[in-house]
Amino acid sequence: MSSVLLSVEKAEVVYKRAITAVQGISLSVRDGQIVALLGTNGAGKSTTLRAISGFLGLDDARVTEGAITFDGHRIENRPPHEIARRGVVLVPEREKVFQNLTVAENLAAPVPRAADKRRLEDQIYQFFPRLADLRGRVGGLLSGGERQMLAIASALMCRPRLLMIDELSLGLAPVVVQDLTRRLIMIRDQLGIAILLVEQSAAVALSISDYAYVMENGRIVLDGDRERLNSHQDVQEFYLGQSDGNGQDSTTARRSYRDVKQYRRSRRWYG
Amino acid sequence: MQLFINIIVLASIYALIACGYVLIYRVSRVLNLAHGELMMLGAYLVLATASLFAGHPLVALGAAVLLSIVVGAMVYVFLMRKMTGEMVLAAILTTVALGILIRGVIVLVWSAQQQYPAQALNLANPSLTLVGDGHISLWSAVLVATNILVYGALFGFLRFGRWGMRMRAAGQNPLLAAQRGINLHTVYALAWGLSTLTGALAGILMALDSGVTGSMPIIALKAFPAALVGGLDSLAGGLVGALIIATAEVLLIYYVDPLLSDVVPFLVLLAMLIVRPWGLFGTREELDRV
Amino acid sequence: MFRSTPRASGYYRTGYGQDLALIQTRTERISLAILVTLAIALPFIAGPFLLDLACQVFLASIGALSLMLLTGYAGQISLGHAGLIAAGAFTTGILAREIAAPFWITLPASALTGILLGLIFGLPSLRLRGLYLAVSTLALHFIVIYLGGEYETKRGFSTGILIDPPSLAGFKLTDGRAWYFVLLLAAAASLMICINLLRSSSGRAWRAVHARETVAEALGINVAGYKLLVFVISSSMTSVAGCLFAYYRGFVSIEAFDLFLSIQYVAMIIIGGMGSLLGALLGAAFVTLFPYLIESLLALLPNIQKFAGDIFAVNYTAFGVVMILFLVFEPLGLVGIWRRLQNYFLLWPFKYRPLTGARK
Amino acid sequence: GMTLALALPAAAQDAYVVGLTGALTGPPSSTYAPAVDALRIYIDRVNGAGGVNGHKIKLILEDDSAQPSKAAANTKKLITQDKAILVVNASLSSTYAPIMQETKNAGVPLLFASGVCPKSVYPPADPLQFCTTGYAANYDSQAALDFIKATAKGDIKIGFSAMAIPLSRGEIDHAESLAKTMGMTPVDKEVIPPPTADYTPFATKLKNAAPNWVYSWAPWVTQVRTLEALRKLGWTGDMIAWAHLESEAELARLKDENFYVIGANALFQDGLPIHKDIEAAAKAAGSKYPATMMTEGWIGGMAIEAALKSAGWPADAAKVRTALENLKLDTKGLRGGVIEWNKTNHFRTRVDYRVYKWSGGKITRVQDWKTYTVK
Amino acid sequence: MAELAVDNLSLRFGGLTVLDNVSFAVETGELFALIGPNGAGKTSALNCISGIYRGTGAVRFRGQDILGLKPHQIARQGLARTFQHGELFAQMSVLENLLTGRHARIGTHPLAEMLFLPSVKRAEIAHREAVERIIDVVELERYRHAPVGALPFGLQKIVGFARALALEPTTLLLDEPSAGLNREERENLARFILRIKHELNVTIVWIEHDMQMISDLADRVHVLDYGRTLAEGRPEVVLNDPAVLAAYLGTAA
Ligand SMILES: Nc1ncnc2c1ncn2[C@@H]1O[C@H](COP(=O)(O)OP(=O)(O)OP(=O)(O)O)[C@@H](O)[C@H]1O
Ligand SMILES: Nc1ncnc2c1ncn2[C@@H]1O[C@H](COP(=O)(O)OP(=O)(O)OP(=O)(O)O)[C@@H](O)[C@H]1O
Ligand SMILES: [Mg+2]
Ligand SMILES: [Mg+2]
Repeated sequence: MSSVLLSVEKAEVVYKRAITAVQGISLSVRDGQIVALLGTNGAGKSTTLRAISGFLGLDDARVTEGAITFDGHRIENRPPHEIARRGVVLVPEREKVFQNLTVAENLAAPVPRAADKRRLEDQIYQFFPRLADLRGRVGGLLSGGERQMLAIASALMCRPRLLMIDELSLGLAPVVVQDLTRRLIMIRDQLGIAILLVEQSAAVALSISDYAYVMENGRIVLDGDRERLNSHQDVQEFYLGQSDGNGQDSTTARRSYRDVKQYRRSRRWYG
Repeated sequence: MQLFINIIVLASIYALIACGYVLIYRVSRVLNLAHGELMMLGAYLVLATASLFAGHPLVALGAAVLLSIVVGAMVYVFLMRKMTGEMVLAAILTTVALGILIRGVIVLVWSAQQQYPAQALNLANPSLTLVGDGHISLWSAVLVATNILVYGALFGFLRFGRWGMRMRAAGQNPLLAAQRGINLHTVYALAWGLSTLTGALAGILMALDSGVTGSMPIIALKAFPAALVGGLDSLAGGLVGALIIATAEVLLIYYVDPLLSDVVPFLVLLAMLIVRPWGLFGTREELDRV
Repeated sequence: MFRSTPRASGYYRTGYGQDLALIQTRTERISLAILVTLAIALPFIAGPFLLDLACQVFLASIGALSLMLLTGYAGQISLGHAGLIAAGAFTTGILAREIAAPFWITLPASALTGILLGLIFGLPSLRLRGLYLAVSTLALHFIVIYLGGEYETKRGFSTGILIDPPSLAGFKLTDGRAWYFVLLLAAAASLMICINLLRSSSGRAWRAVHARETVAEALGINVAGYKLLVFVISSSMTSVAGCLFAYYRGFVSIEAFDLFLSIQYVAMIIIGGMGSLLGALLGAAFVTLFPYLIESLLALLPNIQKFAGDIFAVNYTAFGVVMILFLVFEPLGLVGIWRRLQNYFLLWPFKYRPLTGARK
Repeated sequence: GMTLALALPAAAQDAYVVGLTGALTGPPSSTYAPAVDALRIYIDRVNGAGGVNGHKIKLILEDDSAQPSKAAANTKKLITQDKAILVVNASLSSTYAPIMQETKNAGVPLLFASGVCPKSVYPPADPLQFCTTGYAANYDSQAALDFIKATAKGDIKIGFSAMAIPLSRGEIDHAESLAKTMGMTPVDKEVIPPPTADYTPFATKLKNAAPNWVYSWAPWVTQVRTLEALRKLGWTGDMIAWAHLESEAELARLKDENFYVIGANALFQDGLPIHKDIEAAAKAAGSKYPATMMTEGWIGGMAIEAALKSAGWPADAAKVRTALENLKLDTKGLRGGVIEWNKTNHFRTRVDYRVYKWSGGKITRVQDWKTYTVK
Repeated sequence: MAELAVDNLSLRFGGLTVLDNVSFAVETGELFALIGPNGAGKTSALNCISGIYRGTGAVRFRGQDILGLKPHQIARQGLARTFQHGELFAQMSVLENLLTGRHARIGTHPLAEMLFLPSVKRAEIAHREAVERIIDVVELERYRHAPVGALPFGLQKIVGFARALALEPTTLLLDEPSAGLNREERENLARFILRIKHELNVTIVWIEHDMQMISDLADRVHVLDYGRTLAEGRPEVVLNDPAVLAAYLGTAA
């Protein structure tokens, strides 16, 4: 089995010296693994990713407890550029591109430039042909999906060892999502990059990840490999929207959005 | 002819000062209101180095210039670094406070008296006669030349290096920039060092031309409209803006009323901004894309 | 023993109106009462110099509040504040000097000048943002000062215009205590106006404009209208402060309204804490009193008289240093410290607040 | 004396309390700080010699950075908290209005020492205001223009230069109309804003108006920068300017043989015994300002000492005021004559002007005391 | 008559044609979905309708031409919208955000507000009550006073939705309201949408990338591709259109 690339141990994140958003979670990502982080609103998924990448500074937040280790180095509360240079790159959920730089400049700005940047650039333009058309346009004027593409592309330009994507499919058209997931697997296979992603569509997440964690209220409540989660009743019911989650044949019985009942189950996993 | 020379000299002064504003604005969206004081400090540093390297004016000048880069970088490391990510207005106010501090220290060290670095260095300031019976003093001429050099060097540096772009990136979204591996501290310290350097050059050359007193920082304030007309984040803008403002000012003094020379640059600025709210060459600050 | 009806306890609100009340808890009521008593008692226990300081703080408060409204809430940065104070003061000075107008004419006239200038100062804000706007207000400041200077020179008041104290029915307002109460009232009135505006529709509109103009516009807020409105309100308040200043100090001269004054006002709202009226008040007090405080602290140092020549430069430097320390270590301003203390006591003995859901 | 005013009752004083507010920091401090330093040294010396009438003088300094509001607050403090019986102003004219107001309200006499004399000390004088300063509006220009008239050969085409502050502008306007009545031709008047990066544009216009004389009455910077810019442009005419405290050092720096300074103070170059005295005192006190800039402060100190002496002990504001009103001060040659005040004249009964310039490798006097009677 | 009719709407930025003669009409009470690849011009179309962009052609709202009106004038007519990126006022509480969204319905005079006259107070309370009803509908009671900036992204989308509702619009423009929501939250959102549609008979124009939600909920679908109309019709028809499949849905929709 491959070695552990990233490990988070009992990490706790506190906002504004007052609000605990992540409460002692532990998770790990191995070399070449794709790991998904699922969870409800406000579970602390984004916070976790930001803590790993040192992105917390501006929100007056810090990792107050626990350890984050990447490739044998402790990285919690380190400056983000240092973490980025070690190879941990994040696509944040908001403000993900440089608004006033053009698409081409956005791709050129990252500092740990891949050695084969020309080729990578070509690859990226091939990958997101839409971006090639937009090369000279400023980031701030792009459409939502275009921005997401650009953000992922510019993260790839850093040639990361661990790529973290917050809200992978956010605002992307289905065809792009399909393509992207396929491409990520390819990237992982070819380059050995590990990927940690937060994704709202559990179906998409579970289709590409090797391992997944489910977060709720700042804690990890469930984890396991793809098969285990796919067959977990609660996951089926609340994340995949499959009939009533009684473990029957999963692919057929999708619940319709037309007849949803009111769910009040938030506390079910507390115990 | 003399008018033309006057315009060029004044424009050079403004441009040299303006580029200091531009450099720092670019990386941090902060208007450095201590720029005038840093500029003045450069001039006073010459007095210090002059006594240190008596008899070697060039060494003394060089030392003062180097010192000013160090001062600029130190300002960042010990002060502005703490302000990264804070509200822009707070950072601007910090520069105001820094200005007060520098002014106080200068009075303490050098007293409030008028000082003449040129005298301390034993340098003369002869008037050169140009074609068409135009006159320019030696140090004004040097200032014009320096200005051209500085802009040339900065253009080269920012255009062909990746740093110009990175400075802009860092200015807009520091966190993301850091995430993309850009060391904000390097970029900022660089900007502060360069900005102080150019400011000090302006200060030193003006002081060599006509001495220095505590009121020098106010001149930096007058370079404001220049930086803004051109666009606060554009180097080329600084140059063109300085030219526009200087032309307006010189012609106004000559043909209309010298009293207006204080007000009109700002009127020009207002008129300009109404047409192009982000300056002639500046980039649009807020992209209103929803 | 066992009650048959369920019992409830805790703080409850039984109507939305209660949410609008300014004073909600007993602690708040008691603190307010203490504050008011102190404010009324002060002139009877303090010396004239302290009273003068208090009056300065009140005058500054009016200006700071109005700037807070403009910058802290509506997001329109202005460096023209000194110009507006000057406009009010000059309106008063000119009217008092030229037609011997009494204060009940000069005061509304100053407010009117403020309204007009507010419209003019506000116009660039329809196009400009941020620092560009700030510098354009700076331009207007220079214009006001230029006009004031022309007036002074042309009329031969080269060392400033002297103004007699305001009088009503034979009573002349010269006494320090009387002034204290007048200015206290004026500051309190300004505060109430700001509070009221901010808790109603206009206040929300301004904050929306501050956050994102395009979005505010799409929500049905007339952005241009509200920008001008905040400029007009803020300017007229500021001009009134200028009028009061002119009467209180008994003079008007352009030098009293230099750029540094504008910067001091900006300093007040930042040091106090952006986006908080309390911050404006704290900031006004801090920036006004601070130099005196340093002075008296420095005077405590032994052997200080020996350095009499340098002491003021040291003083001046110290002002810069403390301001820097303050900004670096408490960028949220005095209000930040205040909230931190509050939080500390509210949460004690816990260090952190639990996850979401808690009120405020 | 920089204690915050708490509500303490004034302690019984055993010294004469004199308060001073001056521009000790900020841009104009280059002119005022030396004067204040001199005044302080002078008073220290008086105290060292036993004080006045057996009592020390407690001089309380406050800094107003030439800001009117600060000056007002200072004055209020000096009067109400420190109980000063005399307030001294050593600051820019911008501070005059508030200080006049505050002292008037409190009935405390006000002495201008080193800032320009305001009109209110001219006859008929404001009962509370006095001025020892060498330079003063109207008379200065009269004397300067008289000198030009006497010195110049042929037609006089005169140019003016002022700083864009109301005081300087007012005086230059006055000089302009005066020049016309004296048969001179005013050709140009430059009003130059105080912060100016380059004086050449102004000088260009001035030069192109082709004056053979230029007169400037403004803070020293404006005067000397105008001259330097004119010279740079190749103008060779004569210029006369007010002899501020800086002038002695500056004449030596400029070495311009066609540049005259006119003033009411004897320059140190005259080498009077009192000059030696001042030099020695400055050195002993370790002042960082040159002795040549101390005349105004010194005279101010002399006036204070003399007034307190005749006010007796214990003195209050009213007594000091009466003493000032009858002051007759021998300036020991620092000025052309005595400074003498009476009920209606708090300026002086006569003003004397000397003119200096650089010539033959040193500063030389080109006109000895010329007296004007003040009416 | 159609509630909202877009006629030959075109929009260009510099050389780029963002919308090219797009036409559609939305009936009263209809749930009309707008889909298309990234950069197709969906948001831009919404921006044109709500007056943020100035396109050419015609936009008629309840028979009246609103093209060329200012955004705030359009909002006043009862046309509210949400934003793709939330665009909430982060410093304000949920409640204040909603009250701000209701601005157009609150008509108190600034002078009266200065003194907080009884009339102002009454208005504040009345509008507060109205807003509380909306908070009830979208189940945000817990967060009423929480500053929006600190809420998780998913909840912010709901707040954005609620803020648009606060205007009591007759037509609601939704720009990817489900982005950033997980399955469960989407179900909640679907519930809210159906509820306002049925209970309040609000007309809805809805941009969406979740095909399941579209096919389950939408009455009609309009597909844009590079600014041009690709297809329009019932979801089950449109979503099986080969052209749409190729341009937008990919193979396995
Ligand atoms: N800037 C902030 N200040 C204060 N609290 C915050 C801040 N950002 C997030 N939080 C709190 O931290 C908790 C976790 O938020 P986070 O954004 O990590 O959730 P999430 O799992 O990413 O949710 P979503 O799926 O909606 O994006 C939330 O309760 C939120 O209120
Ligand atoms: N203000 C603008 N200036 C320049 N180009 C713009 C502007 N607004 C939109 N565009 C461009 O118009 C095109 C359509 O953008 P729009 O936001 O309408 O797409 P969209 O259909 O909403 O896409 P997505 O699903 O990715 O949000 C994009 O290529 C975008 O870059
Ligand atoms: Mg998130
Ligand atoms: Mg969109």
